[in-house]
Amino acid sequence: MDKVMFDIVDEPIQVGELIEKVTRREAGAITTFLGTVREWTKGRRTLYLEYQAYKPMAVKMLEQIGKEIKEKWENTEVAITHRVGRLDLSEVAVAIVVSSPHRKAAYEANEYAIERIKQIVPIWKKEHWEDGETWIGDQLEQVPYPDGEPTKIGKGDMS
Amino acid sequence: MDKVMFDIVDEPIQVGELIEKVTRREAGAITTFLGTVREWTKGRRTLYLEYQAYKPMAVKMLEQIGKEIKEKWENTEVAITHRVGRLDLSEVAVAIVVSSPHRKAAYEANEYAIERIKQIVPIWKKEHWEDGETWIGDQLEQVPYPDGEPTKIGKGDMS
Amino acid sequence: MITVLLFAQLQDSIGKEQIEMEASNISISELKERLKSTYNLPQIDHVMISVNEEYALPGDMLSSGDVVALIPPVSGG
Amino acid sequence: MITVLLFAQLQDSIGKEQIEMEASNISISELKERLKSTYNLPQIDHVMISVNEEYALPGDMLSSGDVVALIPPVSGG
Repeated sequence: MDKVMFDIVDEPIQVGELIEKVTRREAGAITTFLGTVREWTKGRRTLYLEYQAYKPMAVKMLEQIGKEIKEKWENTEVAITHRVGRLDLSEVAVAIVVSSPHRKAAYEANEYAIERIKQIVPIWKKEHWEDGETWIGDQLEQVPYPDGEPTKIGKGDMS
Repeated sequence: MDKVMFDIVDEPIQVGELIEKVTRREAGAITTFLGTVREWTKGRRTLYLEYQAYKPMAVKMLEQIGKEIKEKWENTEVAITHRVGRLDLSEVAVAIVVSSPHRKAAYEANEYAIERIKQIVPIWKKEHWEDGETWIGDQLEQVPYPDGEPTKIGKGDMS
Repeated sequence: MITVLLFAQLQDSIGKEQIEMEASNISISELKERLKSTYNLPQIDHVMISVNEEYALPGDMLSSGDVVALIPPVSGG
Repeated sequence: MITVLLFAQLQDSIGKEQIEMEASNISISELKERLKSTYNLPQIDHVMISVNEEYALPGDMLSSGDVVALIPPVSGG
């Protein structure tokens, strides 16, 4: 396929273009997930976010997730774009689109993709709070490292 | 809310506009489902589809589904548009978008919406096959009525 | 007068989008029986009924001016 | 010579995007120990390592020319 299905970009994500990448006659269902910048997390206000990626490896890991999905769910097409740099409130950080003949696979594969992104793709989020900034260490286990070292461990807050 | 969140339209669905309707600072996740016209169903080729709706009631039922979702999943926003008339291959028949602070609810509520649409919204699909045409009677139970009366009952084929 | 709206295969079978019926104070079951005998509609047993855009039950009574719709199994999405 | 790439809080802590180290034929565990003693990096125990853009195991050996990345717990999505 000539289209770039897995990408890390600096510019705003064009969701329509991603959907076009997976649109095809065999598909009856296309699911999209957009991770957007949320203002409030457990009573703390976010002003903006900053994402950093180890780009070439992040693309490889997204490609691997795509491959895993094609093995697990027959006749699916997947495209994923993650944005890096500064993102303001409501902007799209990640877009995942999956097309499939049937809807069940499209939902399941899409949710699988976001879970795997949070496990293996080398991308990091820095929260710029109203009252400081924090690299988020691990969204699944929520281990923030506010000053470059682990200080507290909280319950997961998955967006 | 001034925006039309539940709609039946004759023109192609603009997915980006639907996503904008549910985008907000409280959301961290936006899921989209697109039901698209598939070419092949169990070895039978579709040339195009025709959808008919009992419009005012269909809009009411979509609104009811939105209400059910807001009751079941806290702090969600939902927008649904269904298209009617003739649809060619790969065109979008229905678009469902859900925004939520957290992703689990956005996936679950979205899937709930499409299941409910297939149960209660008065919209009918006529398959124009390569070798004839059929009003599809019930996608969940797959009871086609090829000549205006039930003739065979097959296993569900859910797209 | 009751208006009966037809859709999908029922519209194709009868060749009309709606029927006007001189009737009032009849139940939905009675309406169904009357339609079944007037038109060739064996599939009407599988059809849901709405009255003024809300789903209705077989025992519900109809009044003059009501808009009834015959809703065969739906297939949107 | 081995190149070590730094990201996120490690990049901020050390103040560099990458480090060049004179080393070859050492394991990833040994590299980690060396980085830990040279820099103030208590969190390195929680860090995954990639070699030439693939995740690697503590016992894997490094050769001159390898590009190693320290990958703290990821938080994309």
